[in-house]
Amino acid sequence: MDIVMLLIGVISFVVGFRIFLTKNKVQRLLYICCLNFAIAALIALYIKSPMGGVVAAAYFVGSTLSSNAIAHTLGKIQKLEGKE
Amino acid sequence: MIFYYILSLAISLVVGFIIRLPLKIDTNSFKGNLFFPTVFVTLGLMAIVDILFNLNLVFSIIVGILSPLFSKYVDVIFPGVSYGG
Amino acid sequence: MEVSWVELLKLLIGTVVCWINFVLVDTYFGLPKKPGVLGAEVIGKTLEKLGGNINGGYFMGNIVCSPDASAGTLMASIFYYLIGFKGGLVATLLIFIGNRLCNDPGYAGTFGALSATVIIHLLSGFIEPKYFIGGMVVAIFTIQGLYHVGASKVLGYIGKKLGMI
Amino acid sequence: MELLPLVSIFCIVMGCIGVILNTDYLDKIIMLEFLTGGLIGLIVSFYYLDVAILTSIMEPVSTIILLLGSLKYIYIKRSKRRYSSKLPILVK
Repeated sequence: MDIVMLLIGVISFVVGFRIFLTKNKVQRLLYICCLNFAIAALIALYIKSPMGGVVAAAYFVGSTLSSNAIAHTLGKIQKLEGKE
Repeated sequence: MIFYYILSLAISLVVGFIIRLPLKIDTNSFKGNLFFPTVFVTLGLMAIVDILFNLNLVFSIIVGILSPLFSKYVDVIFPGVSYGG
Repeated sequence: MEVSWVELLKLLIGTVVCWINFVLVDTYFGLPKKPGVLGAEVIGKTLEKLGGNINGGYFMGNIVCSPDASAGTLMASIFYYLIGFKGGLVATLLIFIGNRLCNDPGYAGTFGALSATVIIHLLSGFIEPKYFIGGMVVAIFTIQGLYHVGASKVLGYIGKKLGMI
Repeated sequence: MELLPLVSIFCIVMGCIGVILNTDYLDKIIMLEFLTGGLIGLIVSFYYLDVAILTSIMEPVSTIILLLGSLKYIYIKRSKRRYSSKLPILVK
């Protein structure tokens, strides 16, 4: 275990605790974006093969798509509550 | 081996000029132009072919013809969504 | 385990190179100017309500809602670490498809991935590509994970200084 | 000691506690997102790579369907509130 994996692990633990403790929905989305970067990097460092790169790319695009959908729904709900 | 990359890039630019892709670059439009998706699609497809098989002249010509056609119809394959209404 | 100072120095250089690369490319292609999708607008207005800058908030919202030059830099370094220089070109194609799935024209992601590949290939004599992966995670942690209001002010200042707002 | 299973198990446990404790449904979906990231990491750490690719492709589809359902629910609850006591249902 070298210094790079240790640093990424510490960052993901810190971000996980901050997701659990904050109350604002928008700040939770920003922390989840940071966690996705950390897990994609850990997957690529754990499997040293070209298939690991494909898994990391698929995971990253899928989680970004899902995060996009959550943010869009948040905007729709705020617009619908602000109109009335 | 870098010769095939340059050959494929030249073929794709010539074919794209023949089928009249637009020359002007517009950064917030979904339609493709002569340079934007063509160069990256050509280099990426040549790299995939280089990893899976070996490069030769036939693959270079096929990729060079295929990528400007993808660039011409890129707004039909991946359309942009407008949130109006 | 012992920590050598050479590794920490390599990690620091990788962090600085990745930070400068993706902030400059994203600012040049106009991420702070307008929100591309509806989710980015919500994030920008909420950060302005908390006391930050609205243009930096648009920047951070666009990073969350679609894979831009930050994702391009991470994917280019991962594929360069696994395959080689040809992997960076494959990563550019994958990032373009991912950008189009998230309703974005895709200029920032592809140019960011290509420039990151060229920079890593030029620096590969001194610094291994493994340190660029760690450097990219630290760089995204300083923007999205540490202190949001201060980060949005810094990004808005950089965007105003480059004249892109 | 490997680091990816440790981080993944931490994400799964914290996500489960967060899903139970939060009461707003949008918060529950965000915490479910946090759980899914750990789940894919745990699948990858046992080298089932094809299952991981299929899971990460299928996961946004389920999230989008869940969000569409919740959006429809809040829209109906907001607009059709007056008719809720006079639904044309046969009761005794």
